Amino acid sequence: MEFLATGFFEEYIVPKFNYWIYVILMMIGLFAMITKNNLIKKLIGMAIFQTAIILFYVSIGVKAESGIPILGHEQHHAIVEEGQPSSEVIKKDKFANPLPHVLMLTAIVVGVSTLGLALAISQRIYRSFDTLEEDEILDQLRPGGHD
Amino acid sequence: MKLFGFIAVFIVGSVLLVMTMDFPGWGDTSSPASQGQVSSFYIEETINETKVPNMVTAVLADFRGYDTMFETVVIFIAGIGIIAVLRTFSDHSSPAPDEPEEDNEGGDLIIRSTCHLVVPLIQLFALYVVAHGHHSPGGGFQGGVMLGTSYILFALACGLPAAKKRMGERRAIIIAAVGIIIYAGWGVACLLFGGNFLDYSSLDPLLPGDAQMARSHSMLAVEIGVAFTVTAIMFAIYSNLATRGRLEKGL
Amino acid sequence: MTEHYTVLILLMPLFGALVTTLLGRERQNACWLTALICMATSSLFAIGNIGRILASGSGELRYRMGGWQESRGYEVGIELRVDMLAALVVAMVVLVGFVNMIFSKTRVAGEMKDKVSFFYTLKQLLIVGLCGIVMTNDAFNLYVLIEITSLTSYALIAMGNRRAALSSFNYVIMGTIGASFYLLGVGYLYIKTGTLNIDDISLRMQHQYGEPSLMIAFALIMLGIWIKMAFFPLHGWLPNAYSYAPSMVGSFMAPLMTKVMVYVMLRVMLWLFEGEYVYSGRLVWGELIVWMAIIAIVAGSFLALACTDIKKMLTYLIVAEVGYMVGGAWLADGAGITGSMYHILSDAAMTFCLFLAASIVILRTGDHRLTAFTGLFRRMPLTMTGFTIGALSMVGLPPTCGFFSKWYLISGGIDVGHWSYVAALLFSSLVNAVIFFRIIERAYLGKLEEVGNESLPLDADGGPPMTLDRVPYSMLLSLLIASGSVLLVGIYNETLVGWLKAAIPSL
Amino acid sequence: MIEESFLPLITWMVSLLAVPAILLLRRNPNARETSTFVAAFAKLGLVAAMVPMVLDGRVLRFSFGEILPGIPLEFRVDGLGILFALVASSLWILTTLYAVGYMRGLKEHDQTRFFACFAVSISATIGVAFAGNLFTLYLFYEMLSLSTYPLVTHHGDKEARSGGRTYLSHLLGTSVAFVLPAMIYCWVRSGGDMSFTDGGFLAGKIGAGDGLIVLLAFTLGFAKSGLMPFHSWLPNAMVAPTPVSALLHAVAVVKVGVFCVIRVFTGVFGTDFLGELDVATTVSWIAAFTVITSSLIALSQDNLKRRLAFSTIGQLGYIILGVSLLSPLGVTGSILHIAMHAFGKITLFFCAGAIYVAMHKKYVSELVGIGRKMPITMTAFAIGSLSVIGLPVTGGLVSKWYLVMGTAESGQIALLVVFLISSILNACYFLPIVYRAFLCRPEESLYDGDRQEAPLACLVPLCITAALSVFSFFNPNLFLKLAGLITGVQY
Repeated sequence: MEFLATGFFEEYIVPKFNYWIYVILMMIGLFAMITKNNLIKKLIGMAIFQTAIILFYVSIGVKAESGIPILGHEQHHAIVEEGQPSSEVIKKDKFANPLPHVLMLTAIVVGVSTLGLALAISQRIYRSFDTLEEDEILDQLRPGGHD
Repeated sequence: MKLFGFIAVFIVGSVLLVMTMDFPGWGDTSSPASQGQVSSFYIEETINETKVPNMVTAVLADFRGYDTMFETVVIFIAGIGIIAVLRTFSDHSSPAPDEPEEDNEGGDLIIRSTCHLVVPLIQLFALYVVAHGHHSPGGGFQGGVMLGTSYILFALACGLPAAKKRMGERRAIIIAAVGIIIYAGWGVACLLFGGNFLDYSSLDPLLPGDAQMARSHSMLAVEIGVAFTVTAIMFAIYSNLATRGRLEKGL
Repeated sequence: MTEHYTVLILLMPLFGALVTTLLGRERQNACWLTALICMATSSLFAIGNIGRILASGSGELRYRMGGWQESRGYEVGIELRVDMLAALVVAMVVLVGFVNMIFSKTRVAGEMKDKVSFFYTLKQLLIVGLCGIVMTNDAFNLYVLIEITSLTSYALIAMGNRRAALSSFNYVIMGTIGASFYLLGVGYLYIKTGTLNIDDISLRMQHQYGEPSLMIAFALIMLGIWIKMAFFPLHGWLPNAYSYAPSMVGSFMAPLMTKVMVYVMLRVMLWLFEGEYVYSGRLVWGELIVWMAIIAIVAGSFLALACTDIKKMLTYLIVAEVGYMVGGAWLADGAGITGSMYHILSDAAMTFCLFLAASIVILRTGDHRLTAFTGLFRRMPLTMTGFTIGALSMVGLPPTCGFFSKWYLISGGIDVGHWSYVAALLFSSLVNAVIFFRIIERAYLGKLEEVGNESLPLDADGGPPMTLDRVPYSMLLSLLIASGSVLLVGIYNETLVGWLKAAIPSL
Repeated sequence: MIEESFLPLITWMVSLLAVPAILLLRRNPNARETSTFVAAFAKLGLVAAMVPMVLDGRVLRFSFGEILPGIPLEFRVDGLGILFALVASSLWILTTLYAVGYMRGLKEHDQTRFFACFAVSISATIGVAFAGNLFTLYLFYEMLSLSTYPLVTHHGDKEARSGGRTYLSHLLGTSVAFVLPAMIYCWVRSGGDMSFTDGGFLAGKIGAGDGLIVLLAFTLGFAKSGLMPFHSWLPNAMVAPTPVSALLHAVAVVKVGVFCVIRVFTGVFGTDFLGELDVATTVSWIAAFTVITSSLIALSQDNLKRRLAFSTIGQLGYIILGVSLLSPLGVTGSILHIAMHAFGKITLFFCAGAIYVAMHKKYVSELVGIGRKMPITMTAFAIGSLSVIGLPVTGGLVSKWYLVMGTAESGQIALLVVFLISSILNACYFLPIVYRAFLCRPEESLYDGDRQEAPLACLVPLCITAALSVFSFFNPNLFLKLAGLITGVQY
């Protein structure tokens, strides 16, 4: 406890809380994917899992005291209309890193698509087996062997 | 199983946590990701290279436009895949629906009226989001999703048959494909004008303004393509999932 | 014009997919023709690309999307990078796609019913994804393309029967975990380097090797890729998914998916990270992974031996073959790496050949057990010839490609003195010999009366013209092309290996 | 002196080219057999044409181009190779003639397949004989295993299936498990060169411990040589029709096995280098064990073909024993024995087949008194037996003479005893057959009535081979000269 009181908390948890959150979320998702019996619950786990990674990426892009990576009207005007050099007008530290946002836009899209497709597949499974519980499905498959 | 799963998850989690300790902290301005040349380039040079103030849009649609094209393809695949997996075409079994097909947009009057009121607004705003994506937060995905939602809302309020009249299945698929054709076709146009694939600046002769402006305009074009696909696929996903692929009354 | 071949390889199937979508599900033949033409042109571009690399001095082609030239010392856009290995793998992908397209012609209506156009669309998009994976030089773009291939294959597999849907669901779960691990690993690398271009990451990592986060990033990426390639303990999703999938899908994905992921693994090991880093910890985990590969080989072989279902048996053999390649890659030896690179090509050829033959046999006899083969040499001589060539290659007899890939892999094992790996390869050869000669003996000497199986479902519908084997010409043609390629890849192994060797960065 | 030539290629191709002809002419058996004969005579002619060139000290070479880095697929015709090719191709003609008589006499099914596979097997045999490097050797070795499988399982019944299973599992299994890694090991150690050279390409590149393992891997891996413990495929392969047993399991296949072993000794390691390593004695003792054990087993076999098979295993043991002595005379003896044993043993098999065709008898115990019924056949049988035992006036004596001389030269007295014992055993399992066939008392005889020989097509070949056996006793010069090209022993 002594150890925790002196520095561990300040050094490893407070400034890096984003990693803690993402890891915990991710593990919740992974746990659900591995252990849940219901297919939909597995998918919920999958969604949490993917979201955790998105959270991780977005937190990379955070920069203290910076704003959204869109030029203000004045800056835009100054560069495009008045021809001032961009390196003078733009304060690098005032803008967040745009790249993680772009990447995560893609990852979100991928996540949504995967989820949609997985839901469709689970509906398909429900149509054939009349259940979404994995053990019941396996029970149905067992005696028949091949179909 | 649960115990095993918990142990596995716990181990993975602790390893991940321990190993993140040499990462930069929250909001660290000096981290390689924030200070890296690439990030600085995007922040400082985007405006010079593309005349687009929204860096996210510029990175999305131009610097990493190739990625975004495939992102659109992912959406497209999701739509086509869901139809392929779930859809049951019962062309012959029940040609006649249960009740006569009228322009009977069922449901409650209040809901219907509200919907008729709201949908145009949503769509208008969606178009704004698509078109103004260069200057403010927005773009093809966001706008497309809103457009798609407007159809979904319509289907919820007035029933799927009514919505299908506006956005039938075949039409949705065509619109989705056309969206990617716009995107990839724009890239091929760049090829034809002598640039690399998706090198919008080579379209300079075709578009008003200089080469940088050509990039800016082209971004709008591809964003429109994205919006097409997203709109159509959003609705297709909804209608298939909601009716278990039968595309009948459903929700 | 020639410099655009690289991207045109991708664009042909992409536009093909879109056009088949527009054609709609009524125009099945038009869909097929479109797909075929697009794959054919794509194959031409891929072959042209090989020629261009041979002609170029540097041995690699770079293609910058959006024309964002590298004038600043770092990449801001996305870059395609095609070296000889990539060019060969891409050519393999599109050629397999092309031949499989020929194969699909007559069966697609039967298996896909009224979803033919969707099938062609998804299949072509799958090819787009695979080609993109092989050629891209951007770590994140790789992720997007991996997801494209995954999503298409989830959908394609789920188009089969109800068991296919279930195995597709498991594949979704495993595949997502794999891809997410990969994405996470890339995120770690991005944190440490601030870039996504593989060459740039590699350059910037050089002075940071040894940091634990890089190690964990490497481990995460590897784990993700291993799930995707069905490396032994992580292989659970593969056998069901590939064996219950519709036959045209299975015969297409089985040869390509795992092989392309092996390519990605090599790419990560040798280009993203460096051989020096990856193998420096050899005693700690390089050795361990070779042992895992050995277990994969042995386990895959045993599981295959125990199967009575022909397709499932083949899928377990894929698991064993993945073990070959992983082991070869981790031997930390030039010959071993060359061997696994060459094995990517040769394994694709022979798996393709075997899957096509198995599909034809299953279609013809309506039986997916090994007993279906009884007496087939007399009834289907050409099909069985094709099957036998593929089988001999699996066993590893010259001059089939399976022999030569084993040659290089074993010589790698001997080079570094890893005798247990050599023994595992030989063991798996022997098990394969047992497996396949069991089938061939049955096909050659078995009497039909023993199984009493004279059902010939294909005769019933009487539709397409039949050959000697009473299967459609298109199927037989594609099988013969595949078995021919098994021999060609074998006979020209020296050329191929010479090209591949040039592509390996020095260790 | 090496010179490029297409002759080896053509020689190899001739029988392969006969295959399409055989398949096309399947409706017309006479034309089909004619094409086989044409190919067989062409092949013998080509081989004979090469003999003088080889005797001149020239080595004919043909390369298909490189297959593996540094390893071309190439033919290289030297004394050893041409000797083997000569034996195989001359006996092919006789066997074909015999096969026609046998197969038609028994009205066998699937004769087209039979002759086609036969032609492929001969091609593979010639390929092995002419192989210029280890890889080429291996390629044709495997080709031979596969192409003889349909011949072994020709009858297609349960027995044939299990025989075929043993056949393939032994031959393929050992070659993949032992030869392949040994070959790759040689490739890695020798720096990518695998051409057979006089001193051995591996000479000086390998230590004694590794050398022993590689040598054992090769000698056991080339299981066609019938060395124990991987010999059991041979007796099991006797389910095949007799022409197959005759040509393949007395001449082509088994001789390919020992030929490969000789190549390994002379071309891969080099006898001198093996002498330095001092590892060949292990092989000698395995061979000696094989010789004695197989002879003892042969004594107990009642099935004539199985008895011949075990006798073959013993004789193959001689050849390997001879070469493992590493003395020039011993190697000469081994090479000669390839030819001499071939003539003798094929005669015996032909006889066994002839008896089966004419009388449908398979067992030794049924042959009492048969000499009166089939005097020509049994006379030939007697000559063949003498040759295999190594008694005058047959070629068997010549080769055995050299083998014994070689043993004496190398000073291995114990092995000399092995030769002695095994010769006595050979006599024990052959001479009683001959004795009882001719000299039994009339009331013991199982046969009566007139003479009833097998068809002429069966009879003629066995007479010719018996004659060859005798002829080679009086004039072994050609074989001695060819062997001398390898071993340096002059006459």
